[in-house]
Amino acid sequence: MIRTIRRYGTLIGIIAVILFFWINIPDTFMTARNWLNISQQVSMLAVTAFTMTIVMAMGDFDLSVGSMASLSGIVAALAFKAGVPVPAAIILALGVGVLGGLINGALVSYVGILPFVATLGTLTIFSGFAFLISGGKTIFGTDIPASFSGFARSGVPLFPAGEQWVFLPYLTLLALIVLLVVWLLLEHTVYGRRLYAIGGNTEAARLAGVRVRFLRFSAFGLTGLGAAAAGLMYASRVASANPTQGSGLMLSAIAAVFLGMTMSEEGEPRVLATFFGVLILGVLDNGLTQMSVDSYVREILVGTIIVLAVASSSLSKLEQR
Amino acid sequence: MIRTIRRYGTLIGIIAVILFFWINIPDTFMTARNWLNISQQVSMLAVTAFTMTIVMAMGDFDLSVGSMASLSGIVAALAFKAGVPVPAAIILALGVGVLGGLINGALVSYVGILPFVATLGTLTIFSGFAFLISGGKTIFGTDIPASFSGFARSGVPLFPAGEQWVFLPYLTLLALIVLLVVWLLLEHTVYGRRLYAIGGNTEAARLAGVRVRFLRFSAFGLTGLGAAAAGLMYASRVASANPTQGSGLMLSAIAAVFLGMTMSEEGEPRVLATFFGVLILGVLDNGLTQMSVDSYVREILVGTIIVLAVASSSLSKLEQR
Amino acid sequence: MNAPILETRKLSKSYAGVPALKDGSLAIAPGEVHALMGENGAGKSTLIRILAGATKPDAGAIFVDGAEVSIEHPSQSRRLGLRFIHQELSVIPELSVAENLFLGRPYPRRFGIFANWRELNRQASKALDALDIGHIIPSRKMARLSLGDQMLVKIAAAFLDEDGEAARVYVMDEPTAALTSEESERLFKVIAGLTARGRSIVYVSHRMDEVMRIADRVSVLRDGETVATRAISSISKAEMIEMMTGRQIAEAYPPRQAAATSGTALSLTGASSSSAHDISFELHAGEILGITGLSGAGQSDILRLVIGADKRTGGGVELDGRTLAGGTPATRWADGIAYVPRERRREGLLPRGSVADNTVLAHLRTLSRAGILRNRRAELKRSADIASRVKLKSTGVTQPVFQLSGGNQQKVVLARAILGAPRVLLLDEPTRGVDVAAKFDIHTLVRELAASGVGILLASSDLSELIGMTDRILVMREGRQVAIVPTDGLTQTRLLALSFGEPA
Amino acid sequence: AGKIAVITPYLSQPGTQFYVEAFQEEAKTNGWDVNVIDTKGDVAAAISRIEDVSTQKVDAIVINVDPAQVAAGLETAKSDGIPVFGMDAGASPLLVTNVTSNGYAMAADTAAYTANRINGKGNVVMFVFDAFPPVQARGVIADAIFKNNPDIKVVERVTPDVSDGGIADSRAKMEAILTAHPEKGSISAVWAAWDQPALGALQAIEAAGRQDEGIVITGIDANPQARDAIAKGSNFEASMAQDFKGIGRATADAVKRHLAGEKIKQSVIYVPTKLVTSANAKE
Ligand SMILES: Nc1ncnc2c1ncn2[C@@H]1O[C@H](COP(=O)(O)OP(=O)(O)OP(=O)(O)O)[C@@H](O)[C@H]1O
Ligand SMILES: Nc1ncnc2c1ncn2[C@@H]1O[C@H](COP(=O)(O)OP(=O)(O)OP(=O)(O)O)[C@@H](O)[C@H]1O
Ligand SMILES: [Mg+2]
Ligand SMILES: [Mg+2]
Repeated sequence: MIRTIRRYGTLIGIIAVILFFWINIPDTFMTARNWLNISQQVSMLAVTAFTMTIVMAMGDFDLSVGSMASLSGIVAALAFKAGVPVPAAIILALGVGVLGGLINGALVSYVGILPFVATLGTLTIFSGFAFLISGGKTIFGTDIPASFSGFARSGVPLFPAGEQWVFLPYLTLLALIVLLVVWLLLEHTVYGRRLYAIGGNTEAARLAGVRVRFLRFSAFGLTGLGAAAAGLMYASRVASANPTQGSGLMLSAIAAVFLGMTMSEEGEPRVLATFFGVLILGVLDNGLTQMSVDSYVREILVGTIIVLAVASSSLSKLEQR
Repeated sequence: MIRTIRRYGTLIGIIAVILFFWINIPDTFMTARNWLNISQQVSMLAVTAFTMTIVMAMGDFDLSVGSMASLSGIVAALAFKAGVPVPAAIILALGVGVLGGLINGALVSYVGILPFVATLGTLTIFSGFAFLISGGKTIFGTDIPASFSGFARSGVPLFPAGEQWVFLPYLTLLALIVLLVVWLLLEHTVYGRRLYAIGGNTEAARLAGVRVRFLRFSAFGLTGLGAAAAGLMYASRVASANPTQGSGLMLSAIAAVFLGMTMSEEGEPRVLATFFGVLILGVLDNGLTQMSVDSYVREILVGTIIVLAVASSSLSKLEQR
Repeated sequence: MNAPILETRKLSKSYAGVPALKDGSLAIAPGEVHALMGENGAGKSTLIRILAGATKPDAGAIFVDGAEVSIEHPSQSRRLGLRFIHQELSVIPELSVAENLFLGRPYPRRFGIFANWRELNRQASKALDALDIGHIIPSRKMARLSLGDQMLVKIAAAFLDEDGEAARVYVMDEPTAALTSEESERLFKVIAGLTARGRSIVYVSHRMDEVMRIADRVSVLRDGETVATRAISSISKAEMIEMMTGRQIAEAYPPRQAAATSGTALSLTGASSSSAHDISFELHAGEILGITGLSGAGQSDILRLVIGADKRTGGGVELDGRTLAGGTPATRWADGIAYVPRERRREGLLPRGSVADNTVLAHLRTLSRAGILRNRRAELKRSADIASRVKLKSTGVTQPVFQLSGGNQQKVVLARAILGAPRVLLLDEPTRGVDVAAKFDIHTLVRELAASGVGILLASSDLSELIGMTDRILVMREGRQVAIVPTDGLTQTRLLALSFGEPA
Repeated sequence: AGKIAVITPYLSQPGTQFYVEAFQEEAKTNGWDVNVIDTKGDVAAAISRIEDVSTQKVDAIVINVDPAQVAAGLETAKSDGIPVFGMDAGASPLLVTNVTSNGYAMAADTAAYTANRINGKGNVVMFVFDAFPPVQARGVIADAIFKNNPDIKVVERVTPDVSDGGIADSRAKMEAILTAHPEKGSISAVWAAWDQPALGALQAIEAAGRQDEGIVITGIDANPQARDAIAKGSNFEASMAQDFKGIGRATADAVKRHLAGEKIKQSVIYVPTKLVTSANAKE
């Protein structure tokens, strides 16, 4: 029983929240339309959180993801402005993400700086670059090609509902693909298992022949790539790029991973659990808005529910002693 | 030699930065006036960082300090508005800080939630309350008593310079007092030494009879108190209170502590080292602004210098292996 | 017998339904050394952790001076006069030696608030001198001490006298596992002094000779139950082993199976790292080469140099005649060198990982599909095979290793090293904390590996193990190699003399 | 009774607060049920909330954010048949109408005031914020006016950190600038694109004891703290009053007319602005 709560406390919390909204917003909450909305709303956070799970598997952090997301959006927008074709601009922006991530990785693994400090430093640097190259301006309007901003507004047609079709938004699809890839990587490849070994005990992993430095280096590159992708998704969704737009992503992504960690038995970050972490954050925002809860009260409730969900699983873990 | 760099890398970095500014801004940088300015500008960050060092000595974090600073400013301002006398309003705001800190402490030590998650949750909650009770508005003007805002504009007269006197600002004095108190607490009381013991090896400390739970609980209370004090200092300096005004403090405070950690032998947080961490951040901002460095480039430089300072000591630590 | 000073009756404790201790009953008389024996995982540490207030029992009672007590927190246990040296080294590396000694106790103070450092260091110095370990400087950071010295500080901490809270029973969980023989001797001297003053000792060790020498009585735990308590004078080693294991085992070393072949597996020529200098030897295929020396002489450092954990600053290393350049542990394992590090918890184990995760860690690629996709089925099968080969006691290969007893954790690290059929095996204290029966199993295994042509380097502080297992022994002193001697005909005394610097 | 959602990422800005309040007052008299949603600077979250209230089928949505950036949400609202109104948002075919002050005129008025007061010559410090499009426009207009005066030199164009509201960082920046320009008269004016930096600059000038050098400070928005400073006759001489309440009321009026079935023809409804100096600051 206690074991069940411990393991499933967070999951039970999510289900309770969903039931609550279903009962209180009977007409609109539990509809395909609304769930697709939610999925699209959280897709950028999801991609950031999924790829953040990669470095967190090693016990590291990446605080720079938000700045990187802003920077990648700005890079793409400036490339558009300079007449670079959309695919090339996207590749450029993703390349900046990988590069920035690898810089983090090099600082952490080859230079030996604590991830917290290294990525705090690069957070400032990336953000500075985003401001510098954009001149601090929001890039919007005709500078952003319609094919780019159209991506976030379209999707794969699923089924007709009345006169309109219901679409699976491309943003949602993209997030699901990233989930699948990160899941395969972390759970089903040698690479992923080694990341978890580093997270378990870095020195033991090194002495057992794990190439700790190279793995940390490369894992940060992947997280940087994810952050850049999230930045592009964001830019596409708001049809503009702004040097601060990713700043909310970092803390939420870390929160989602931690929420997920309460669901795994050993308290390890697992990407499927991160998925539920993202879900709870998205559902709370959506449901509470639909219930016309004051936005500040909503914030307090979200914080409280996070703490309660985590508490339920932590308390029962304490009992175990 | 390598040992020296390892230990003093960050300090050498600070000295290099100061010399650089001295040479490039010969007339105004190395003046008492300017240093007093710097000291006053960083005083709020300093108080936050000094008290953050208390929980970081235990290996914990407090992400909620920024929200708490905002909340305490709002509480005091609303109390002023309601006609509460200044000293009572200040005590009330500090009390909110202690209470919030103890809530963090209870979540971390009695409920057993990771500090990162617990304080991420309360970050949201405190911020929500700050917005809720202020209605999201900035409180300023005649609502703020002159005796309160006057505090940040006055100080202890030091010596005459021309027609004017040079003052030691009260904000600076307050930060120095907090430094002294935290230093005595951490380095010269059994309480402080036990916090370091918890940070070094929690299980060993517990087995040796250290009351780990109570210590963690109370230490968070002290950090909350410091955050609230910083919030009041901030409100006094800007003669107004705004529900987001503390938000920049958290990352900077953690950065300052980490910067300091590079200066201690075993990499543990020490409050005197945190002082230098705060100093480097303040000096960089002041000097680069005086040199008319573009604000975005300044941001990039600050990030780079942080990384370099830390790198110099990390690289030489790697060599040791 | 006098009325017991400390008694436990039917203590029990289960973890997730699996019993760790079922009937822990002990009665400790004043002034005696009471040995607590049992196989790995028998429940000794669990019983001790309950006494220390580190774990809550499910049932049972504890009596001090005949009165029932409840122990909720380590500080309560201390007030009752119990002192502990726990199995896993638990020090605070960031604090000074003196502060580690006074951990959890009131420091001497000034004005009632501030620590009086001078007085603290003085008292610490006194405590260290009393244990004859005055070479340890109280103001030094714990992190700068060797493992053995750290253990001695922990021991000194248990012996620290305090006003008003006189110690009555000292409980020591394998205190000598990390000590050299000279350091152990110091401990025994202190123990003799304490019992002479009427203090009691509960002493856990897997070293039979020690127990026979210093204990007055012995209690044996088997599968979580106290099976007997006997006077040491009325029992033989063989009987004791049979009580522990339920079978008869020779407390001896397995015989050499075949002569070492002559081919060279590993050779070092003037190899150096920052802490081991100018090391040269040839390890033959099938040979077991021991490494000895005083504490801190650099025994471990040779192994760390070979596996690539420490940077090589000079000289050469050849494996099967092939020069190994540069190198990290990753390339060394790939070359066919396997390693059992010295400190299993810090350097060996992923504590939250399962037995399988831990054993396959160094072999993920060989067990994978196409070198990329992990093959979970193969991982589970191979780790189950190897676990049974080292006679691991666990609920299965999916059990997390932090739940295993100390000796079984050691076997997991060993299992990892032999899973890949290595060419050269580096063993640093491979049987530390392993029970008699399992030690025999491990020794047999090492012999078999040698017979199959594996070259083995064995660093151990257990001189009888070195003499019983090796073909030749390399003696280290102050980071330098001083001699390589054939094991045949060596005595422990002679070996110790060599370590102290007597010419070979 | 109608259900109206007001969505903005910028509620902590005093201006936004005023028109939201005025809107709420009007709403009360109309018997509407208003839900004010603040996404705290997050534009994508504003889209999400627009989608959520569309799902909820509110009667009208009022936004205070660039409509081009939230077009994804506006399209959802459109397909759900929910009218969206801009309250100082920006013009867009996806809006019924947008109610706003004339930002170009405001920047032109204060910049021209400054140029006039310093007789078209001297060093000017500008505080700008180009990340926020309406404020960016103010900077561009002021740039043009200063450039048109050959003897005016813009010595610093500062973007303060606004995460704390903008006063504290602007003050620190101004202190450093003053330290870097120590001679009397070396700074003639400070032009700020909104009031907070002007207030920060004023504090810095007073703290440095240089209030008697005749440095002219102007802001835009004329918030109460700024009005106080202007009324006192400090260096902070002028600001522009937008009629925030007017914007809020005019928006409510537009919503009311639309709900009543009237077709609103103007894509932008302008609400007049006014220069505030010590003469009229107390009003
Ligand atoms: N936290 C835990 N969770 C689950 N099982 C545990 C835990 N701690 C100990 N056990 C189990 O309890 C049993 C007894 O372990 P204990 O550490 O008391 O053995 P021991 O006699 O001290 O052995 P050793 O000589 O190897 O140190 C073992 O089977 C072990 O796996
Ligand atoms: N980082 C360090 N700084 C200062 N002294 C150190 C450091 N590391 C080790 N020492 C000291 O160097 C000596 C050699 O340590 P080493 O770890 O090589 O010993 P060892 O041969 O493994 O012996 P054992 O671990 O059994 O004591 C010890 O006396 C130790 O205290
Ligand atoms: Mg044990
Ligand atoms: Mg060693």
